[in-house]
Amino acid sequence: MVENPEFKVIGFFCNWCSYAGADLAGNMRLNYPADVRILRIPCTGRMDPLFALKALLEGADGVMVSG
Amino acid sequence: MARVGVFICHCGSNIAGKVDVEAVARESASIPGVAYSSHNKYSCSEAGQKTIIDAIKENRLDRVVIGACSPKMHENTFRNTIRQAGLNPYMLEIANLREHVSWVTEDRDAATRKALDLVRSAVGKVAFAKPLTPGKVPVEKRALIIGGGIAGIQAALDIAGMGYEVVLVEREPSIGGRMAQLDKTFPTLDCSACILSPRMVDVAQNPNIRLLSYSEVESVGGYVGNFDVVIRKKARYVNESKCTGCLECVSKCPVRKIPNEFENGKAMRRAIYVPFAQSVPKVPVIDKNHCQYLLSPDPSTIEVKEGERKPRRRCGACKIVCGQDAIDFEQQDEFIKEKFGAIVLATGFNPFDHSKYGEYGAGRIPDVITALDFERMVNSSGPTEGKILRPSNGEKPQRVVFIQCVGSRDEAKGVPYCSRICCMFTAKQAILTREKLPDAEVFVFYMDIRAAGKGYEEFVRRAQMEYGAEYIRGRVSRVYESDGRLIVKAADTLAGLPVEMEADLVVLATGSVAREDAFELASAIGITTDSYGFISEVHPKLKPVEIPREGVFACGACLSPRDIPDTVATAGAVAAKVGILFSKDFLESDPMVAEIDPFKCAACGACVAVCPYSAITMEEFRGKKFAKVNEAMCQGCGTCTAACRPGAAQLKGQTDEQILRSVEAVLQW
Amino acid sequence: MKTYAYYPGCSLEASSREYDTSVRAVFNKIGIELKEVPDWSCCGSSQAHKIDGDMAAAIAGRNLALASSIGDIIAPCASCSMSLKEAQIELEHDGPIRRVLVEAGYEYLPGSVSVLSAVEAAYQAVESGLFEGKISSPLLGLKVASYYGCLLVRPPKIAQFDDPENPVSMDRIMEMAGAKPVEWSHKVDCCGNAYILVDRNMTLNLVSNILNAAVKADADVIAAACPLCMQNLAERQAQMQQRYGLKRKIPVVYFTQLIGAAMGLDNRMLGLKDDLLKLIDIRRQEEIAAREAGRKAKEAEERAKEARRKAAAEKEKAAKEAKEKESTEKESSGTKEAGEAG
Amino acid sequence: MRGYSMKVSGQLRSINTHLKREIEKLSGQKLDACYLCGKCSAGCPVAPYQDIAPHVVMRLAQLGHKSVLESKMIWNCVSCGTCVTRCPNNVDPAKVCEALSRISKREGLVNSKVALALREKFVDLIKNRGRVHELTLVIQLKMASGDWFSDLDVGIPMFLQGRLPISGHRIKDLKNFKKLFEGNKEGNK
Repeated sequence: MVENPEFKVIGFFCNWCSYAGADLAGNMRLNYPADVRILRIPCTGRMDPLFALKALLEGADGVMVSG
Repeated sequence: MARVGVFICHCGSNIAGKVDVEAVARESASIPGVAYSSHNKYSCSEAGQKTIIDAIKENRLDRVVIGACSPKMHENTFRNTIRQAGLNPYMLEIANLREHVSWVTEDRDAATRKALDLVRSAVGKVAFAKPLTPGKVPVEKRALIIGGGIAGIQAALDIAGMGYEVVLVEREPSIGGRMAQLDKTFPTLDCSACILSPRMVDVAQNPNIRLLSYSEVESVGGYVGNFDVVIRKKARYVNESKCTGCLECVSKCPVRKIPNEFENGKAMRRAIYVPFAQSVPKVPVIDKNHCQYLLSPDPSTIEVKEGERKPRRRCGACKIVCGQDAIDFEQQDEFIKEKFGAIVLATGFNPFDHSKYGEYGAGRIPDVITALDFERMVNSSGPTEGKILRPSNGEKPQRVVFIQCVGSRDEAKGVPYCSRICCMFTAKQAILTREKLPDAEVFVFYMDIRAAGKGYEEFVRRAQMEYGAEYIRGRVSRVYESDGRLIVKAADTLAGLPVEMEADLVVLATGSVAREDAFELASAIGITTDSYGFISEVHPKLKPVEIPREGVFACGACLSPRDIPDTVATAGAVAAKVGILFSKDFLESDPMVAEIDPFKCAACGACVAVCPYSAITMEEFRGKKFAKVNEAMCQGCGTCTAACRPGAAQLKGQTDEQILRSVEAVLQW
Repeated sequence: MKTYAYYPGCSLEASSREYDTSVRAVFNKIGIELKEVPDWSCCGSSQAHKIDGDMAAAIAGRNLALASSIGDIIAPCASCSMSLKEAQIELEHDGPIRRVLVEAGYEYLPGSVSVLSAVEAAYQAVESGLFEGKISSPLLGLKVASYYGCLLVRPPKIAQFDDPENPVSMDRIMEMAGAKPVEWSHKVDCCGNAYILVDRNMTLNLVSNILNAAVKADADVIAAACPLCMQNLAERQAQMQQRYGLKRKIPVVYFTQLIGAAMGLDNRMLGLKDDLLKLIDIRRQEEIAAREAGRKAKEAEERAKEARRKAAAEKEKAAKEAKEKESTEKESSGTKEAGEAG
Repeated sequence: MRGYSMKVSGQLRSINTHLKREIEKLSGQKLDACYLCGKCSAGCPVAPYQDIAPHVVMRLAQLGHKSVLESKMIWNCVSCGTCVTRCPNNVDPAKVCEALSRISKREGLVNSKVALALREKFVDLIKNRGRVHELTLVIQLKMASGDWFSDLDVGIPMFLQGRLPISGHRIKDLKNFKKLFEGNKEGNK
C-alpha cells in the first residue's frame, strides 16, 4: 500500500445544506485541498457520535460535521 | 455475497479531465464485493444507461455504484436505470466524482485518489443496502397561492382553469400587487390597469378560486400532496358578505391624513379605505392603528367621577352611514386551518430603498423621486391626476433627469446584481415625460442599456430617436439643490466631458430587491432564500419554478427581479407543474423513512422526544410498549436513529451499519 | 476631569495658532484636559502616503505609540486625524509596520487609543451635555455654514464618523452655541488642499465655488475644522472676487473660535477679528429684537383671539337670552290663548 | 468647466499584465472590479483641470497601458476621498493614482514636477526635522515652480504676523524617528 500524501478528513454533511453547498463549490469551480472526503447524511440529526469515533479509530486525521 | 457493479462516468472531460477514470475503474475491481467495474463516457445518456443495464444482466449484479455527478443531479435517473434492469431502485449509491472531486481539485493524482476513496465508501454502503418499496399517499387536489400580484393572479386563474380548487391569499386589502401601481407598461405602452383589472375581476368571479385578502400565512406543516396550512385572516372590521362596495363609509370617515401605501405615501387615505379605485375585493378595511373608534376606549367601561366630564362619544361615523350594517368593530383575527396539495409562492419584490444614497439626497430632496413615485405621478388616478409636477412647488419641470442603476450593480451601497427592468421602465418613463411635457428636456444617465427582450431594444431606440430622450453614459456622482433647482454632477464617459447640469425633477431608477420578510416566510414554509433574500429554486435552468421542498413552487419576482412577461410565463409554468402533481390520485412516498424494531425497542421514548416532525408515537401491544413511526409524516432525517440506544430505530437506506461501513471503506488506504 | 492626548500637528504650531489656542481654551472650559503628546512628530499627511504608504503609516504610528500612555487622541487638523486613523487601522493587526515601529523603539498596544478629530470630540461633548450652562453669550442669529471638507468624514470606512455626504455634527455643535446653521450644498466639497502650491488656478476655482455656495445660502460666516481648508478658504478672497467670480467676501473661522465666543472666552485665546465680533453682536441684537417682536405679535394675537372669543360668547349669550325670552313669551301667550279658548 | 482633453497616445496591441499586476500590488486595489461607470470622474473635484479623467486612468491601468504613466491626473489627485466614498465597487482610484505616480517616477515619466516636488520636499522636511516647517516648504516649492510672486500678497502678511516663523521645531528623538524611514526602504520605490 502506498503512503497517502494527503490527510484524510471525513466530512459528515447534511444533504440539504452543506452537501448542497459543497456541490455549489463544485459548480463554481472553487478549488480546495483534496484531503476531505464528504459523506452524505440525510440530516445532521442523523449524526451519531459513533460515526466520528469510528472514523478516528479507522485512522482518519479529522472529522468534520456540518449542517 | 453481494455482487456490486461499479460504473465510472467520464462526464465528457468534466470528470475524466481531472480524474484518471480508467485507474479508478481498474482499482475498484479489487474492492471486496465488486463483481464488475467499467468506465463510460456519458453514463446518463441513453447509450450509457443501456450499457449499465446490459452489464447488470450479464454479470448478475444485484447492486450498483455509479461514480458520476452529484446525486442531486441524476440519482433518480439512475434509480430508473437499474429498475429497468430488474433491480430494486434503492440498491444504488452514487459517488460524487464531479462536484466533490474533479471540479474542486487541482492535482490529478490527488483527485484520482479521492475519487477512488469515494467509490470505496459507496461500495461499502451499498453492500448493506436492502430493497425498499415506496408507500402511497393520497393527494389533496387544492392549491394555495401566496401573493395576489400578477404572478399569483395568473397562477390562480390557470390552476382554476384546470378545474382544481385554489385559495389565493393576499396580505393587502386588495389583489393587484405592483402591477396595479404602474401606469403604462413597456414596450407596448398599454395601460397597466386596463390589462390587469379584467384578470382581477376574473379572480373574484371564478367559482374555483377563493380569495382571502388581508390575510397572511401563519404556518405550513405536512408534505407534498398533504400540506396543513394555517392562515390568519386579519380583522377587517367590515363584514365582507354584507358590504356592497358603495364606499359611503369611506367618504364619511373623519381621519383623512394617512399616507396611502398604494400611492407610495404620496397621497392620503382615510382610516377606512380601499387602496385604489379598482380594488378587488371592493370591500374597505378599517386601519386599526388610525381608526378613532377603535383607538378610543369604550365609554361604558369608564367610570366617570363626580365633576368630571363624560368621555366623548366614540366616532363610528362609518357604522352610522352603512346601510347594510356591514361595519363590525367587534371582529377579531380569524385563523383558518386548511389542507392543500400544493403551495405556490408569488410574493413579489420591493423597490430598493434609496436612503443609503446620500449623494442623491437620501430622500431629503423633494424633487428627487423614485421610479415608483413617478409611476403614480403619471397615472391619471394618482396623486397629481397624471400631471408631471415638481413636488417642491407644483410646477411643471423644464428638465427631467433619470438616473439608472440606483441600488443595482452597486456592491457598496446596494446589490451587485442587475435588476433587469430598470433600463426598460426608464425608457418608458422618458417617453411618457416627452409625451406629457413636449417642451421639457429629458436626460437619461445610464451605464449600459440592457434591453434583451421582444421589442425591447427597438423601444429604447424609439425613446432616443423618436422621443428625443438624451442618453448620457456615466453614473451620476451627486445631485444637490441650488437656487430652487437641482444640480446634477456627472461625467459623459464617452465624450470625456464633465457634466454639471441643472434639472427640475430627478427620477431614480431604483432597483428591485427581495421583500424584507421573504426570509421569515421562507423559514415558515421550510425553504431557503439566496443571499439577497430571493427564493431559491431547485435548478435555475431546468427547474426554474420548483422549490427544494416538494410540492412547493414559486413564480414571478420573488425568485429574482423580472418583468411582467416573464412573471406571467413563470406563473403559467407553475400552473402546469401543479397540474402534473394533481393529475395523480396518489403519490409515492419516499421509502427512506425510519422504522423501529418493536423487539429491540426499550420504550425509552427518546425517539419520540427528538423527532422534529412528531412522527413517532408510543404504542402498546399485549402489554409491551414500543415506539412506532408514522411513515407518512416521517421526513427521513434520522434523528431518531442517532438517538436510539438499543439500535431499534433505523433509517431505511441510511442504517447505522451502512454508514459505519462507508466510513470504514473510505479510510482504506 | 477626563484627559485626552492632544496632537496639535505642524500647522497648529505655526500658521493656525488660533485653532490651537481656541481648541485648548474650549476643551479646558468644559473640563477636558488636553495633554500634549510628548515629542510628537508630523503625521505624514497625504503627501507621505503618496511616497510610501507603509512609511506614512509608520511615522503616524509613532504618535499613536507615544500617546498610548495618555489615552484617546484628539487631533484637531482633519488631515492629521485622518492619517492617524488610517495608521491605527494598519497597526491593529500584527504586520510589518508594527515591527518597524518596535525596531525603532516605539511600542503600540493594539486597541489602546482611539483617534478623534476636534469635531468628533466636541460633538461627543455636546451629546454628553458637557456644554450645559457654559454658553454664556450664545451666537444668536448668526448664520453659520459648517464646512467639513473631505477628510473629516471621508472615506467613511476610515473616518467612521457622521454621514459622508450630508454630515450634521458641526451643525449640531453650532446650534448648541446658539447659532443658526444654514443648509448648503458644498459642506463636503474639496478645497484642493496643498495643491494651491501646485495648481493655483484649479484650487482657486474649487475654493470660489465653495465660498459662493455659502454666500448663496446667505451665511454670515463659514466654520472650518482644518488648517489646510482654512488657508485656502480664508486667504486670496479679493483675488477670487476679481478673477474667479466670487460674489462677496465671507469670513472663515475655526468652529472652536465660534464656540469660544459663545462661551464668552477671552478673545486673546480665540483670535477672532473685530469685524466678525461686531457682526456677531449685530446679529445677536437683531435676533433678540426679532424674538421680542415675535413675542409681542404673538401676545397681540392672543389678546385679539381672547377678545374675539369674549365677543362671540357675549353674542351667543345675548342670542340665547333673546331666544329664551321669545319662548317664554310664546308660552305665556299660548296659555293665554288656551285660557281664552277654555 | 473644461473637458478632459484626451491626451492618451499609442495603440492597444495587447494587455501589459506585468504593469497591471504591479499597479494592483502597489495600490492594493482590484483593478478588474472597476466597470468604468465614471462615477469617480463625475465627482472628482480636480478632474476637469487634468488631462484624463479618473475612469480613464482606471481603464488604462486595467490595460496596463504605459501612456497612463505620463498623465498629469495621477499626480494631481488631492486624495479627497470623494471617488472611493461613492464607488459602487469599493475601488479606490486615488490609491491607483498614488501607485501609478510612484511607477511613473521610477520610469522617469513624471508629468507634474511641482506635484512631485511637493511630496518629496514634504517628506524630506519631516525626515530631517520630524515636523513640517511651512515656510521652508513654501520656499522650496516656489523654487520648483519658478512662480515666486503669485502668493506674496498672502505670504508677506502671514510672515509679518508671525504665522510663518523662521525657525521651526525639531523633535528630540530624531535618531529613532529616522529609523522609521529606513525600516521601510524596500517598500520605498
